[in-house]
Amino acid sequence: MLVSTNVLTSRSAARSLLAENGSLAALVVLVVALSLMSGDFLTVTNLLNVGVQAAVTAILAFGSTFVIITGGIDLSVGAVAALSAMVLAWTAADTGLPWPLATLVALAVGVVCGLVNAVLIAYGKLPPFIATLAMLGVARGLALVVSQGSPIEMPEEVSRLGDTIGGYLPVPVLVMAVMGVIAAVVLNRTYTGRAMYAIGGNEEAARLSGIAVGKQKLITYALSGVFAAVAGIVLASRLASAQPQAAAGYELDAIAAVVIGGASLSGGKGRALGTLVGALILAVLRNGLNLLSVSAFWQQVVIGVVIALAVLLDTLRRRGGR
Amino acid sequence: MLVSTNVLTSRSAARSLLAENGSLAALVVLVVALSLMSGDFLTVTNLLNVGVQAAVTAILAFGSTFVIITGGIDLSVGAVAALSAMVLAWTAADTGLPWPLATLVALAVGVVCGLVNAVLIAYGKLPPFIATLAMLGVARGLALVVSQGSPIEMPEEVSRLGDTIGGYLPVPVLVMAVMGVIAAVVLNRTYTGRAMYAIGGNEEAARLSGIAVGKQKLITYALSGVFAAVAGIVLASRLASAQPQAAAGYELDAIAAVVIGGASLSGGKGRALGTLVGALILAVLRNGLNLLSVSAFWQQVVIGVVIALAVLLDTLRRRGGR
Amino acid sequence: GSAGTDSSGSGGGTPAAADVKIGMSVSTLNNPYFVQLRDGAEAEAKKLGATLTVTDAQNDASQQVNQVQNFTSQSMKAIILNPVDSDAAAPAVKVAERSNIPVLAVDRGVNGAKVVQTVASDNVAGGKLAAEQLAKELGEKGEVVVLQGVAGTSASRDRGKGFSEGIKAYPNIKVVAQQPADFDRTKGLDVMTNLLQSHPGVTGVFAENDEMALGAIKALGAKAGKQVKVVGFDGTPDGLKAIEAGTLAASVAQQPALLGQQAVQNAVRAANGEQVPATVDVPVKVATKDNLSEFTGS
Amino acid sequence: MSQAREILRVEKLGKRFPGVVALDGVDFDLREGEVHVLLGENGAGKSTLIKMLSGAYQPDSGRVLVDGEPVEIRTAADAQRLGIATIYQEFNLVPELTVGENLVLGRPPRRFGLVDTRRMHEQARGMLDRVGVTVDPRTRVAELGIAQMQMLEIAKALALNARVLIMDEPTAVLTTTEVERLFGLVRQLRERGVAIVFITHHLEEIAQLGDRVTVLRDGRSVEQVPADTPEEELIRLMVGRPIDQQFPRQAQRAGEPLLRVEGLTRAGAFADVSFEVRAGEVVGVAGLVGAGRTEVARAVFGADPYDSGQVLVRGRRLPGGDVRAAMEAGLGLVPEDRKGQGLVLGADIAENLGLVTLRHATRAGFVDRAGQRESAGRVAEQLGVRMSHLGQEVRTLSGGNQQKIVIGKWLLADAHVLILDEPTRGIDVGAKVEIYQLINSLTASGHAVLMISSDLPEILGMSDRVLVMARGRLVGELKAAEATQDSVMALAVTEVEDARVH
Ligand SMILES: Nc1ncnc2c1ncn2[C@@H]1O[C@H](COP(=O)(O)OP(=O)(O)OP(=O)(O)O)[C@@H](O)[C@H]1O
Ligand SMILES: Nc1ncnc2c1ncn2[C@@H]1O[C@H](COP(=O)(O)OP(=O)(O)OP(=O)(O)O)[C@@H](O)[C@H]1O
Ligand SMILES: O[C@@H]1[C@H](O)[C@H](O)CO[C@H]1O
Ligand SMILES: [Mg+2]
Ligand SMILES: [Mg+2]
Repeated sequence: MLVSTNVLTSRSAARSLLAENGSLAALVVLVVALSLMSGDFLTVTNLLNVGVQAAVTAILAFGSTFVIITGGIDLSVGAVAALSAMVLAWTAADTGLPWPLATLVALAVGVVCGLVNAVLIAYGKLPPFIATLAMLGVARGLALVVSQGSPIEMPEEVSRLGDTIGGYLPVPVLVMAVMGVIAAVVLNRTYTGRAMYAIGGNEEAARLSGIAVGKQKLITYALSGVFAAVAGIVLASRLASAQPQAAAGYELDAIAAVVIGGASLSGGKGRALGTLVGALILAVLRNGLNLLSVSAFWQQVVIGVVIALAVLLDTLRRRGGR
Repeated sequence: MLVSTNVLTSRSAARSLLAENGSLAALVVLVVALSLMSGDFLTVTNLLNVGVQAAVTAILAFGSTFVIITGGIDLSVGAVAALSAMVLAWTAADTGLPWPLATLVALAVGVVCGLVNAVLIAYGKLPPFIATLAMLGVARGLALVVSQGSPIEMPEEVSRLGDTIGGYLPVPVLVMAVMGVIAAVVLNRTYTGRAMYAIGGNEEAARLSGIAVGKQKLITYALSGVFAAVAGIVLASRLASAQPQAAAGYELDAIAAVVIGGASLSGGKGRALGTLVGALILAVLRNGLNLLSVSAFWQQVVIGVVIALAVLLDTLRRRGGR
Repeated sequence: GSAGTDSSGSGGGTPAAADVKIGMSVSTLNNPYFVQLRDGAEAEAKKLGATLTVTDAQNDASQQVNQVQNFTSQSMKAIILNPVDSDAAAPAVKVAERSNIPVLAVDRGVNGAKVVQTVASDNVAGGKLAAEQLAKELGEKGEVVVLQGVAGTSASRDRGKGFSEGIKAYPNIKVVAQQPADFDRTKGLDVMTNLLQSHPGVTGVFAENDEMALGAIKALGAKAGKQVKVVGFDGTPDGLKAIEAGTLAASVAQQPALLGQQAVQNAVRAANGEQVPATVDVPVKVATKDNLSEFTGS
Repeated sequence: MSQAREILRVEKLGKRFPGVVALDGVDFDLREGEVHVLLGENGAGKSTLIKMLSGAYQPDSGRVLVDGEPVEIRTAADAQRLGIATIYQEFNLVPELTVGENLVLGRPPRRFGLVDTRRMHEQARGMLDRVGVTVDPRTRVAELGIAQMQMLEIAKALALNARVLIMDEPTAVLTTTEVERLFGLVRQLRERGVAIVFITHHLEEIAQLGDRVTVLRDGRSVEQVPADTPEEELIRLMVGRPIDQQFPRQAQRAGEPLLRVEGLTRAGAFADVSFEVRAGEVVGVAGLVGAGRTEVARAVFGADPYDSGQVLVRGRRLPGGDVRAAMEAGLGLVPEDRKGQGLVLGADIAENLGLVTLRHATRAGFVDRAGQRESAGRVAEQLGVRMSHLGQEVRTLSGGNQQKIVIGKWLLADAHVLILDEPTRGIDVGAKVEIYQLINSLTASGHAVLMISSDLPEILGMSDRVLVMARGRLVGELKAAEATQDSVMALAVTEVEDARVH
């Protein structure tokens, strides 16, 4: 409903949006197809569910968008999300820190992880793949160390982030929207955002144009870290407990969302809106397959095929346009 | 012992090898450190164990080396390995196909998966990340479908691949060596190998020099697929059974091995020897931490830190050398 | 009789199940144990004529919440939850509660939210049983290593806890190493191989599941079942085969198929508004060569 | 000449890109043993035309005939089969591979199905000898200077022994010596009946080498004239109006020294380089290929480090290897390699033009993008960038228009001392004059310019002083009045101890 009214009310705007953002077309096709196949799909509640289910991936993916635009990659986002949430729950539960402070500490953990990544990459000249893979191990390991392997309960106040407002609007969707707007503004309007595109497009040209590449990478990865922390907190709030294994493997989903959204892993390209669409495509797909009761073993197959088709639609459409 | 005698007998050769291949230096440092810390490490048996434990990752990584040199990425190798082995066990057990034929079928499965990847990438213009992520889902899903979620026993003759020859030489190490030599010859001496470097270094230049880029990518990903199938068969042979979840997550290990070995994810660079060293570093690290009885929670942290340090050593040395 | 025999479950008579839609979220299907659990559930659903939809949460607690949410969208009449993590399952239960759908927990309990029924085996008790059995096999002395499951999962935590409590009773048994092998056969093989280097005198192995135990047996080669006794957990078909072959000394058998069957039976009852007992205990039992027939029969 | 056989003919060729009609019915013919020059402003469609002969692009309309037969050239391999070899305006080298591998790219010598590395290097050595380049075929191409890369491209194309050789601005980065060697080779080929398509913006080369000239304007072939047509007439045909002065330098009184370089040395690259640039001056730097001019310029700007010596701007010493510090002190650098160092190819024109001024357009972290766009639009118009709109990806601009963007972004930056490395590479005569005018207005407002160029007439025509480098050392300085082709060349070949051997 959400989507279909939009499409109907402002056709031409929608058309130009679709033309500009191929993945959006894929999402629309997917939504239409699923509405036809399952009566349970196109209800307000279910669409809100999809939003909630997309939220964590989307927030992680917004952070990854920054990194990917600079031509890097961040494999540590899932682990950093888990570690941040764990630190929040742990400082609140074990050291009795008030929850707002504990939340700040958790965000700081995200920033620090990001900065360490960036230092290794920008000054240690490590390939981003290796630096962030190392951070994946370290952050996941530390989450286990902190928790001694057991989940820790989240402070109740923070857990509200997993609730709904007025019984309808889920807070994770709200947080996703806010983080998305922040990502879009950073990318489009700030110095750092523009620098990210330049660095990813041609790092040497950026450097020779006076952009402090090292410093901008610090900001980029720190942003990715803080977005991961937010995602981790939202995730833990949904579960009301911080889990050491939370968000394991989400880094691939996040990267997939960014790339489905039209970014290139070689850098210089990518948009927040595209990333959101990418995350929604993944969530819609999983939700739809559940609703259609596709057998568990076949689900992975179908998800794989549909992802390929969705992006294929995008590339074919773009080539047709030429 | 193996390593130390080598180092002592032919110093200058070793030195030039080290100079050329920075990750080798990191491996040597790691081996020396572990020998000092654990008396159990530097024994022939243990080193052979390390070899066996490196074998599957190394074989997958050789295949990934081809892909990464062309500037691509193959996330499907772990899943393709599992699917190939599963198909082998299943055709042999359920349809009664003689094992040599079943093995051929399994290798063919690897080739087909690779070709599908390549068609999506070269002709569908999908980003390699997306195409192979889709294939990951499809192959893993099919492995589950074929096996109905339960392991299938491998034919006894094939399982010998997991044994040792003469009670000492483990067959997986032998297979790893053979695949490594094949990879090195392909990369250094064949038309396709050189074309891979050209495509990864500058795809447009390669195309305008008359290299059939699409065709060469078909060969590249097919090679990656067939290497994955071999790795899957070796893995299943070691366990004497094909597991649907075998090699899950190994794609990141394989890529890490290639990158630690000096390749660049932006393409055009990489060597089979480097990849071998990368795989050995990962295996030595895990083996060593087990021997040292490092606590479970801390292991991931230590692995992360050491990987970062190993590659850092390499990049610092290279910068110092300039 | 043994636990597996009372297949008619609690209360008599077959529940009326025509057209009852049940959703079941399994923690992971990448493990034969849970495949058995699912198979047991599906067989029962078929028998009763209920529609069962099974989803795979891939060991991800939040994906599991998503799946329960999706079940509510599909207006399931009852939900069977095999929690990825007992603590993290509460929100999923609450989601269903809001839509007034009864939830049953299977294999692992739920903390922090009320389910109408828990069908489970006791992992702490199972760990203890494993300790006792291994002690018996070793003549109450020797060096033991523990292969741990995925760090942070309740199954690993509880079994580890039960085992270390249980093994304390035997002062001559020393746990010389505990290393994670992530419930995975390959990792069990590699980790055991490595541990044999640093602890060549090992005489006993406790693996927190059969998959790892089978990997360890591979690593032990001819020593398995002779110089070194291995005790596993789950009683999977492959595990039982190894017991028969003498390489695996024992396995703390759970009865996953029975768990699944019981869960579906009671889910149908709950869906029809009947009262169901709060717990169904499916006991764990040590499977050895002597009592193997009790397990392979079902 | 008139009886020479026609090899290739193009009829009514059309090609459009989104938003641009690149070619709009072009006719062109090529005869055995002739050098046929393609002439046109930046963006006129020269490169697009030849790319359809080499298999890089497919035409939308019209046809191509080889030996009177219509042909379809779909791939580079097709073109090779038809005997067409191409040297593209943008290099097509693989930087990570060696010189040898690049020379035989796509057709390495093989033995028993395996690549024969030894024979490959032998072949490569022969090819390099032919064009007079002395580098080891085992060197990685990434380590070469831009002129050497150009010579490599030439060697590569020559080795195909083609009947038709297409050269898209091969002389844009070469100095007189290499150009002469290249012309020698081209004349030999012509003797042997090879047909040559030659694109250049150096008008004096047309009479030296060409036989016929086809002029393109706005994607149309407007005229075919003999190569001995006077330059003024060629300019008129190409630009549509005459240009009265090719080098309109208006010298200023030199003011205080803005940039001083003292004893700058980097082992293996350059040694003991000292000079100064005063307010209002244009200082030219001449030298043979690989003389080390680019390396000095980069070191001065902080793009690369140096071992000893110092760089002072208005008397204040700059830290080495720090681009930001150099920029803050008022230095600017237009690099010679526009693709590698000058442009973000995937970004649009406005974004590229605004890159240097990005920081100044930022308030509290937010960029004034509207303002940035506005100034970008102004500069683009001033330089006559041929584009469909400011949002066009720079990748899709013609070579000369890309070069205008690289210069344009520094013109916006208002640098006190602007270092230009090969600034007019590939730029047409009309636009060159625009750029020279801009240089004039810079120096008139008290700024200074250090201009490296391999185009000697440009150095002579625009500099107030000329520095000459050879083998990594500064070997002489000439006042504008003393600087002639001969005096500069005499210095450029001075025998000095090579600063680059170490
Ligand atoms: N891939 C492309 N997409 C869009 N426009 C393009 C593309 N390639 C070329 N063009 C446009 O076609 C026109 C002709 O370009 P072309 O490169 O042929 O010019 P040229 O005559 O070679 O100019 P120069 O002297 O600057 O090299 C230009 O306006 C250019 O922007
Ligand atoms: N004959 C040579 N011997 C050694 N090194 C050389 C030679 N020719 C060029 N080089 C190297 O090639 C590179 C090109 O030098 P650089 O670009 O600084 O020179 P340049 O004077 O700007 O000439 P151009 O830019 O015209 O090639 C440098 O790394 C230089 O050391
Ligand atoms: O009970 C199950 C099995 O033991 C499995 O092997 C791991 O997860 C546990 O919950
Ligand atoms: Mg051109
Ligand atoms: Mg130069």
